[in-house]
Order: sequence, then C-alpha cells, then structure tokens
Amino acid sequence: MGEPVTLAAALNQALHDAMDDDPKVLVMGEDVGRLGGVFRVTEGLHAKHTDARVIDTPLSESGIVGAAIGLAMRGYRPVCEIQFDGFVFPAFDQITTQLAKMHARSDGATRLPVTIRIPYGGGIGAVEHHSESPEAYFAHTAGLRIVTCSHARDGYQMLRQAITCDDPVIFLEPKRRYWDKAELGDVGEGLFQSRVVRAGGDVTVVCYGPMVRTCLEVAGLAHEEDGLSLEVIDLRSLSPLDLGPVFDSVARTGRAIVVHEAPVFGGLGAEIATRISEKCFFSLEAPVLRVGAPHAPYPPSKLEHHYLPDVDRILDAVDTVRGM
Amino acid sequence: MGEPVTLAAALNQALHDAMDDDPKVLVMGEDVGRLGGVFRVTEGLHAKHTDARVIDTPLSESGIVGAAIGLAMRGYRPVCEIQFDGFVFPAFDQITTQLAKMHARSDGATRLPVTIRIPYGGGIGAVEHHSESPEAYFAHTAGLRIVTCSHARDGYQMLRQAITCDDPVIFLEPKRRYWDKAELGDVGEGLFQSRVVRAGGDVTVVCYGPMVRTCLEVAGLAHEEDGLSLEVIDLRSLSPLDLGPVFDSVARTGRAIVVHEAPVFGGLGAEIATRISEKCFFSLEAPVLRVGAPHAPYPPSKLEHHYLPDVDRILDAVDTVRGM
Amino acid sequence: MSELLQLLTPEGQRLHHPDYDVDISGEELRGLYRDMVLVRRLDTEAHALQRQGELGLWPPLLGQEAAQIGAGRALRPDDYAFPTYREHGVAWTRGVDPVSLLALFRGVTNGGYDPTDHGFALPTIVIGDQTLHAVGYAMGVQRDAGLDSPPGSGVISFFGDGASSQGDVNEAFVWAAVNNAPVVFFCQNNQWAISQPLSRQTRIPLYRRAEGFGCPGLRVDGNDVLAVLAITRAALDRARRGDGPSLIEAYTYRMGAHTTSDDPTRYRVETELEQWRLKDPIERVRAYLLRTGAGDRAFMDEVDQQADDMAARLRQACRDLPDPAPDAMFAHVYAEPQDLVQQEQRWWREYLGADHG
Amino acid sequence: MSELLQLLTPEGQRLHHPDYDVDISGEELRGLYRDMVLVRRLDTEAHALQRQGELGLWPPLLGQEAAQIGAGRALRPDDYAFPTYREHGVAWTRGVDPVSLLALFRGVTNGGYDPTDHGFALPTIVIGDQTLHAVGYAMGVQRDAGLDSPPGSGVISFFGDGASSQGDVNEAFVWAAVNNAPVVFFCQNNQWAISQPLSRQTRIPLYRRAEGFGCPGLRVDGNDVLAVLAITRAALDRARRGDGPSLIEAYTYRMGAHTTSDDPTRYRVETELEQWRLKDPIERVRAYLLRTGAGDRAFMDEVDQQADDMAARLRQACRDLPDPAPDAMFAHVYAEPQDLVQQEQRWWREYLGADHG
Ligand SMILES: Cc1ncc(C[n+]2csc(CCOP(=O)(O)OP(=O)(O)O)c2C)c(N)n1
Ligand SMILES: Cc1ncc(C[n+]2csc(CCOP(=O)(O)OP(=O)(O)O)c2C)c(N)n1
Ligand SMILES: [Mg+2]
Ligand SMILES: [Mg+2]
Repeated sequence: MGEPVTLAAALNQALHDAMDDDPKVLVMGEDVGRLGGVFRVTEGLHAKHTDARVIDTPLSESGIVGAAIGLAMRGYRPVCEIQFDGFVFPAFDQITTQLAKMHARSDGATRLPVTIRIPYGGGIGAVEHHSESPEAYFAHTAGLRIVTCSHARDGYQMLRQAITCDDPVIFLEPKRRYWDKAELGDVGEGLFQSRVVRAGGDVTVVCYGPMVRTCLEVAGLAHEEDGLSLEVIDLRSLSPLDLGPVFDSVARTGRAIVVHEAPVFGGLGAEIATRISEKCFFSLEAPVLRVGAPHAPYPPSKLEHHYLPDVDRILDAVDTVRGM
Repeated sequence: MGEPVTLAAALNQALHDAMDDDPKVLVMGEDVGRLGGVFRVTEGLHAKHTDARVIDTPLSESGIVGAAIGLAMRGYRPVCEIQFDGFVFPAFDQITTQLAKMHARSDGATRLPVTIRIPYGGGIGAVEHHSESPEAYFAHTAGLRIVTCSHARDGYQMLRQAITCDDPVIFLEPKRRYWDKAELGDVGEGLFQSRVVRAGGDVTVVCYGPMVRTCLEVAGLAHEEDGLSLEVIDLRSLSPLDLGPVFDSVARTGRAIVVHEAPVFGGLGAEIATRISEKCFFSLEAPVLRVGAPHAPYPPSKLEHHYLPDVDRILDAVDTVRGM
Repeated sequence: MSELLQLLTPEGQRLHHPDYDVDISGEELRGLYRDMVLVRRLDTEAHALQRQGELGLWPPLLGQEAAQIGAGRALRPDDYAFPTYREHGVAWTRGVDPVSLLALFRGVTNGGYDPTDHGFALPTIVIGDQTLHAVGYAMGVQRDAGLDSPPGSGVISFFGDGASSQGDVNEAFVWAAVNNAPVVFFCQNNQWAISQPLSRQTRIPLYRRAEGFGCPGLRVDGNDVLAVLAITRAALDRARRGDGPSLIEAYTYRMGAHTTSDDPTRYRVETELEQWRLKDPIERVRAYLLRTGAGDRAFMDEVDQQADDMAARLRQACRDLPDPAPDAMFAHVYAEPQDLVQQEQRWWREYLGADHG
Repeated sequence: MSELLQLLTPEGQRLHHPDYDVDISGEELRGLYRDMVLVRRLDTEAHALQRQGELGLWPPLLGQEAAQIGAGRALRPDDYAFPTYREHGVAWTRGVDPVSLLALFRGVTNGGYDPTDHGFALPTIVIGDQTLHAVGYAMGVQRDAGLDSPPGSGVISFFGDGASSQGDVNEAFVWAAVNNAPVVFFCQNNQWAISQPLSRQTRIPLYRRAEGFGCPGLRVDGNDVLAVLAITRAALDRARRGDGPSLIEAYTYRMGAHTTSDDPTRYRVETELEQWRLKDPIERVRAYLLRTGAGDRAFMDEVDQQADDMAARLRQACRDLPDPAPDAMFAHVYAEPQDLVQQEQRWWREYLGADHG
C-alpha cells in the first residue's frame, strides 16, 4: 500500500505506468510536456518519453481530439488532456460526431481507444469556464464511456483501465480533489461498476466524483447529529450506469437522493432518478430528490458555495425526502 | 384562416413577416440566399432584402453563431439557420459558452436576441448526421430557450415569437413534418406554454415536435381499438418546460409516458419523467415510462423505423404502463 | 505556384513543365482513361439507381474524375487517404468495391468497408472533420518511422472549397505545419458548396491559403489527370521524404447537382456549365490517346463494354443488398460489451419476438 | 510588411517610415507615457492584491504595455474593441474603471461593466471566441452604414499567439475577408501560450497568416508604442474607409507568468527575459522624452505620484467590493422572465431564509 498520495500524483503515476507498459500509449494536450500540465498530472512524462510520445499541441481542442482519432486509426492509444472542463466545447463536434460514432459507422472495423482526461467541477475559486460539470452532454452521446473517480486509489486504477479500454472514454477528474490523499492499492470494482462507500438503511445517497467526499461528510454528520444511517453510493461510471447496487439499496431504504455539481435541469440526476423511480416504484416511499446546481451559468467564484451542493443543502434534501 | 399551408411555408411566411416588421431582423446561414435553404424555408427573402439582410455565409457553423452574437451586440436580431441537426456541433462552443452565458456574464447589460433554427429529427430516409435530435444538449444549458413546433400554425406563430424574444432561442423544426399542412391562425398559448392536444383520462402521453402527430395517431388507434382515452400533451417549449398541464393530467390519469425521438438515456424524457414522479408521486399508479431511441448512434436509414418510436412502440408502452 | 499546372490541354495537347511532369507509358495512360470512364459510369449508374428509388441520395462526381483518379493513382498501397462523401473515384483507385458506396447511400450501413483493408477511411459527411484525422494519422506514421527518420509513406486528405471555411480544416493546417506531418491536403475546388459560389468562402485563390500556414500551396488543372497525378505524386513524395505537408488545389467544376436532392438551376447559370463542358476530363485523354495512337477505338469500345458490365453488376448488386437486421443498430455501438446496450438489445429482441417487427 | 515596423528603438531613437508614421505632439507623447506607467502600476498592484488573497487570479500584462496602449489609443470612441483576458491596458484606454477588472478576478462578477458604455466587450476567456464576435459586430457596422458606403467606424479584435491555432480565429479571418468587414485583428504575439512557445502554433511568422486569407498582414514592434499606434491607426482607417480587414502582429513578450497560478521557470530560461528587458516599452519612451525635452523628471515624478494614488485607490476599492448576493446568480440568466429560474430562485430564498446561508 505505502504512503498516501494525492489524486494528482496517482493519476500521474497511472500515466507513467501505462506508458511504460504499452508503447502505443501517447499523451497529448496543451502544456502537457515540459510544464507537466497545469495540474502537473503529466509531470515527468515528457522528460522520459520525449516528443515522440508526449505531444505538446497547438492551442486547439478540436485538433486534439481530431488528431487523436487519426492516431488511434494508426494503432495508437492517445490519452488527451483538455485543460479545463469549459474548454472541451470546441472539441464537441469531433467527440460527438466522430469519436463516439466511428466504431458503429465502420460496423465494428475501426476501434478508437482514445481517453480524454478532463479536470472538472468547481470549488476552487476559479474564473469562468474553469468549474463546469459537462458529464450530461457526454452521457447522452452513445458510443462514449464516461467515468469519474473520487479519490487517488480509484484514480490510479480507473485511469489504467480507461487507457486499456478499446472504446473512447471520457475520464473526468474532480479537480478540487486533486490534492486529497489516499493510499494506492487494489480496487475491487471494474471500471464500469459503482460502489457502496458507506452502508446504511435510512436513505440512499447516490453521488460521484467531487461529491463523494461531501456526501460521506453528510453521512457522518447525519449519523452523529440525528442518528441517521445513510447509504452512500459512488457511481464511478456515468455511462454506462451501474445502478444495481442503487436499486438494492433503495429497496431497503425506500428513499433516495441524487447529488451532483452540474445543474439539475437536464442533468444526469434525471436519468438516475428516472431509473430508480421505474425500478423501485413499489418500494419508494418518497420521490427521488435531486441536489445540484440551479439552472444558471456557473457564477462568479464568490457565489460558488451557493451554486454547488454542500453539506447543508444535501442534509436539507435528506430531511425533505424523509419528511415526505 | 385561409388555405392550409405546409409547415415549411408557414415558417417561410413567418420569416417574411418578421423581416417586414423589424428592419433589425437578419437571416443568415449556409444556402439561405438564392437557394432559399435546402428546405426552402428562407425562399424569397434574399430577392426582397438582398445581402444586407439575408446573409449567405461561409461553410462554418461556429462562424454563423459567433458572427450572430456580434451582430446582436450591434443591435441586430439574427435568425440563423443550421442546415441539419448533425451540423450544429461545430457551433457548440459558441452556443454553450458565449450565446447562452453572455447575458448573465454581463450582469444583464448585453442581450442576445438570436434565434437558431435547426431542422431536426429523423424519418426522412437521410444519410448519417441528418436525422438527429440534439435538444437535450441545449436544454441542459442555462441561458438558452428551446422550443419546437409540431405543425404549421404553431410554426408560424412560434417563430414570430421566438424572433421577438430578447433571449437566445433554439428553434427546432421537425423536418419530417415540413410538408404537413395546416391552416394558419391564432394560437392561444404563449411561446413557452404547452398544450393539451387531445383530452383523455386513461394515460397521459407527453410529446413534442415530430412525435405529436404520431402520438395523436396512437391516441386515435387506442380509442378505436381498445376504447382507451389518452391525453396527449404537446410540450412546445423544452426549456423552460411547462409541465403544469402534465401534472394536472397525471393527477387524473395516474399514468404517463414520455415520447421523443432522441435516445432515452440522458434524454429530455428523463427530466420530464423525474418531475412528474416528484410532483405526482402520490397519484402515479405506475412508473412514468419513456419511449425513445436506444443508446446507439442514429442507424442507417433502412433501420430508422426501428430506431425511432412509432405507433406500435408507443402503444406497447401504453399497454405496459397500464399493466403495471 | 500561382498558375494552373496543366500537362494536357482540353484539346488533348501534351504540355511539359520543368518541375512537375509525368513520364507515363501508353499502358498507364490507358489505365487512367479506363479508370475515369468506369468511375463516370459508376456515378451515372448510381445516379440512375437513386432516381429509381434504390438509393436515398447520391452525390455525383461528374466533372471531377480527373482530380480523383489523378490523386488516387498517385497513392501507393501503404499510403492512406481520407475522403469526403464525393470521392467515389478515389475509392475506386483504393480498391473499394463500389457496391459498398451504394450500400451507404442506400442506407444499409453508415460505413461499408474496413478502412484498413484499403488505406481509405470511411466517407466523412460532417464537413472538414476528416482533415484532422488525416493529420493525426500522419503523426502516427511519423512515430512509426521514428521522428528523426523520413516517414516513408504519405497521407492525403480530401476536402472541398466549402470545407476550407471550417475551423477544423484550418486547425489541420496548423497541426500539419508545426508537426511537419506527412500529409497532403487535396482540395477539390469545384467552385460550389451546394449553392454557395467560391466567393462566399474566400477572396483569393484557395491554394494560397497554405502560405499563411507556412506550407507550399499548389494549383493544378483538376480536369487534367496527368497534371493531377504529377503534382500529387510530388506532394506525396515530399511527405514521404519528411519534407512536410502541402496543399493542392485542384481547380475543377461540379458538373452535376450537389446531390440528387439539389436543384442547381436555382443558383447557377447554364453558360457556366457550357464552358466547363469544353474542359471535360475524359475527352482530352481520349483525344490524346487517339492522336498519339496510344489508344484506339477498339480499346475505347472495350472500356465502354467494361463499363456496361460493371453497371449491370452494380445495378444487380445494389438491388440484392440485404436490409440490415434491426439488431445491427446495437451491434457496434461499443467495441467492448456495454450493459445498457445489451439490456436495450434484449428488450428489443423480445419486443420484436412479440411480433412488433 | 515582412520587417518589424519600429518608430522608436529600445534606446529611444526616433525612426521614420515612409508608410507608417505618426506626427505626435509632446502632449500626446506624455499621454502615452502616462498611460503605460499607470497600466503597469495597475498591473503590479493587481498582482500584489492577488498575492494578498484579494484576487483569485491575475493575468499580468507586464511587457505588453506599448502594444495595448498603442492599439487602444488608436481607437476612436465610436470604434469597438473585443479583448481577451489580458487587455487591461486597452480597457484603460476605453475608460473602463480598473476596479471592474479587479472585480472579475476577485470573483464578484463574471463581467463588470456595460460593454456599450465603452465600446469594449467583456473579457473572453475561452480562447479565440471573441474574434468571431468582432467580425459579426463589424458586419453590423457595415449594415448600419449601408453596404455600399464606407462603414465609418472600425472594430478591433485582440487575441494571442496561442489563439491563432483555434478554428474560430481562422473562421473569423474567412468571414472578415469574404465580407470585407471593417475589422482589425490584433495579435499580441508575446511568444508564449502558457508554457507553449510560438513554435507550437506556427512555423512561420504569424502576420503572414493573413496572406492566406487574402488580407494584409503587418508586423510591428509591439514594445514600441509609437509604431503600434501608427500601424493600428492605419489599419483602422482602412477598415473605416471600407477597405476591409487586416491583421497586425505585435511582436512582444510576456514578461511575467501566464497568470498568478503559473510558474514559468518550469519552461523558459532567464536569458530570454534578460534580452527582452532591454526592450522595455516604457524605458524607451522615457529616454526619448528626456532626450527631446518633451518630458522632464518633474513630469515623470508627477506620473509616478498619480500611479501611487491610483494604486492606493485600487487597493481600497478592491477590498471594498461587496460580495454579490446569492440571488445574483439567478438575476440575469435570461433577459425575460423564465419559469424554472424563478422557481429555483424562490426555493433558494426560502432555503436561505430558513437560515442555511
Ligand atoms: C458541418 C457541416 N455543415 C453543413 C453540411 C451540409 N453540407 C453538405 S455538403 C455541403 C457543401 C460542401 O461544399 P464543398 O466543401 O465545396 O464540397 P463539395 O460538395 O463541393 O464536394 C454542405 C454545406 C455538412 N455536411 N457539414
Ligand atoms: C479554448 C481554450 N482552451 C484552453 C484555454 C486555457 N488557456 C488559457 S490562456 C491559454 C494560453 C493562451 O495563449 P495566447 O493566445 O498566446 O494568449 P496569452 O495568454 O499569451 O496572452 C490557454 C491554453 C482556454 N482559456 N480556452
Ligand atoms: Mg465544392
Ligand atoms: Mg501568447
């Protein structure tokens, strides 16, 4: 197991190991070379592998994804970095119409094992476009796989697995957890499996990425202060969703809330809530509640603590769902 | 009232009238000038208004939306045409990060009254990228308004209203209904209001755009064959959603299905179903069911009748929801 | 090169050029002629099949045979080409069965062949996207050879005059230039992007776009198969040698409608077509063959016969194309098993089994 | 113009140029000096405020004062400018209160002022997007004047060397060219895009990009305020007259970090900075003023005093900026009332009222 490492360091380790293991793995993006990425996740890779395998790209996100597609067609496994969530949109066409659809279009002939790493989410006091949660756009796009880790141990293993996956994977990194530490070590779940991170019987709390730590805090508080036992489930995979453990949980608790940073309206929480409502229709004692951001652009950073779900707001939802 | 006209003709009339009424209204897009658009929706505008107000643009969708933003900042009201649904993605960055957010960013100082018309949806036997339903991507984006018409009468009035709206409006035109005819005339609802298009008491069917006609057919058949009375609601506005009439309906029927062409997973149906489940929790006798496309890229046209919801599949959902 | 490279005039006159020329045998020349006649026939036949309701759509290449055959025949087997939706002629030179192209436009597949079998990517419908794929592929070629060695093989990306306005295409120029990627950008300037004339996309000749990115830009008579062959060979050689990207503007004309859904009489005048008819890419080779004796009537009749046979085969093969099974839409969404797709597929089978098909 | 236009050498030597020159009074020159000293002080002060935790981030303009003041002072009140996030100097010339800029980087607003009050759009953070807005705005200017008349006023769009690789920026060139829009593309080539040197974006000088689109491209010593003023005036005049777009590459250097979050020692060497320090934009004007007597020590002391006063005011005003009310995030999502936002706002008020604030 060894020393606890930060999530950023774990991801960096995963990239080092993946590149060592498979000469076809390339890393590409803006500032990923000498600088090691603005979050240092690609640190040391260029020194070891040079321009041949670590490509500092022009400032062009569509180019990053478009070129990665071409490299994948030539047999490479590119790992792209998009510098921040808000800068993925110039690449949206390449992701949606090409990366996601090429395998189907070619009737299975062309595989595009491209991983797109995106630091996402808020809570770091950043300026506009540096705090967004774009997962719903990608989840609605068939042909992509979307995963997100919540701590260093998952981060390491999930990134390794994403890189070996033969499908395109959008790998969302909760940037405000980059500095959280955990010990590395074996992870039981496969890349597309969710995990019960805290067992409980009163309310099921479904979350992922940056919200997992927050929901665990909520569960701790609810236990201490009200003797409530919340079951917290970290989805880990957002497409496909692995809701089996959620359904099992709700069958016992009868109450569920879904928490994400993204705006609630049209967010992934809607998909999750709908599936819970469908599968657990007769065990639900209250409607599934969603906790997320309002239908508004990400606000200036002085307001982000209001915009983002926090312990209080999640506790409030727990109260509400229990009172219904 | 007069002669029935096609939806395409009604939209064309709306553009003519809007341009006549307000000299600030411009029309821009690929092939909108002399050709009159590939669906002829902009026919005759260039002859009347010349390049000054009808702008044949370079082949660049990001350019269309980006330039429209600049024109709006200068006081114009651009109506952009994106030639087909599948070609909106190169403009996704400009729509998501600029068009949608500029008003909020400027603390209300800058208004962007831009209308983006997009022929959308399938069923016309087209090649790839010509049959998609991208509404969920836009609905999840705060700052945009999304509407869709289902026939000529709504088409005319809704487009007129969209153009006068001071917010950006994504105006989705169900391309397979372009040739359907209806009489023009006054429409009761405002642009952002839904409408009960057929009253009934057994099951609530929520739909919009191209699926409205299909759902009305379903209601007709269900009535004839099984004596069932379906209440069909045309949402018309997808963001904001006007679900009041839906909640009222479900309070009576206890059963609802939501129908759209887009893939079910992460689609707008999830948002609608979740809100119904929440608001009508105690009146629902069965989970809200969704009918839409599978989680797969739009298939080759020989398969589209399998991919798209049709009368049979919707009837099947009606049966299912009644049997639950 | 600011002038149009021409090696064969519309009248079938052979010209020579100090830098770009071809030393071509009668055999090769007859091959090019055959190629062009056959792809024109393929095109005409597909057009007819569309009119008969056998295809949903067809984008004709009429008038662009020389540009496509010249470019396609400049490629070696280990080169790789990225087409748009109109490169039926290039597909032909890459050994793609034309039936696969029909299959796409008949709506039985969105692809139709395995790109790696032919060094020929699938048609790209979203304008311009493929240019970046080509650059990425070329960067892969560089890496396979080693960044300090000549790449050895070349990549070519086709696109149209309209496409030159897309951000992606210009990003592709940037990427190719800074990476010195072994890629040839081949722009078929057929003067129109649906109804938009060239002046909507640029105010200077398109080949000059390349200068702005630090790449050579070359302009060639796109209706002259020899000139296109010569210039594309040179550009590919450059790429293979490690001398980097270049842009070729093949100056040509879309003689037909944009696609079978289009009505060009709404936006362009007949006189323009008349002029271009005089520059027909096939006629000039025929004239040259006949004049030089490299090909005679008998040969031409034989080619016509081959065209007839191919057309008959195509017609039949097109009609025989089986409709895909409904299941096909689930089959390749992902390369690895995916839960949701499997669930939906199961549901679907049951639903169809319950006689809803 | 393939050489760097220079009118004032780093040593403060005045040069002349046949096509681009300025006839400038002592008063004006002192004004430019004052502008540059003040914006440098603004920048230093903002930097300090970030270090003290008063701002979340600051992108310094250090080294780019001449490029920004020269360009900004070339604008007339009825012109319109589209900045990136680093144009504090241009903002200054447009009369934007520097406190508004601090407000943005303090996180109390995503904007900070009404663009129409200043003919100065809000900062654009997503690289390159604003260039298309500028072209659209310029097309509006054309339409206001009538397509057959000179537009009368000009539009300028700022962007960086890194931005030149974005699709949108190149689409903006296309649009500007084919519409002959009255827009000046002003590229501050400060040699770096965060850690990426210019060679990652282009292999030829950036001003040449314009040629490929059929627009004049000009290169100017970006650390020479007179040369920048002269060339930008000329380009804007061109635009106003109806002679269309042009590109100016202001060759300069980012003396500071990319932003306060960046650590440039990881990717660039001190010697490069040393060289550029010798080309300081302010020093050369100071030398020229002193030598010609157009400005003396007393004047310079006075400017320094003004800078101190401004800095003190800024510091205080920054600290006094009130935090926005939570409600503010709902206030301007839409221009017209929208049901969902109103519902959520109501919920929010109740929630906060119930003491969750
Ligand atoms: C991104 C995108 N926008 C719009 C279209 C619709 N469209 C199809 S072909 C075409 C014109 C293309 O012109 P050009 O690049 O010159 O190629 P050509 O058709 O002349 O071969 C347009 C606008 C598209 N396919 N993709
Ligand atoms: C679309 C997009 N991608 C990435 C970024 C992150 N980013 C911010 S500034 C910057 C470099 C910009 O370089 P340049 O255009 O030269 O301007 P400069 O910062 O030097 O003024 C990058 C990559 C961004 N803001 N937007
Ligand atoms: Mg063309
Ligand atoms: Mg820079």
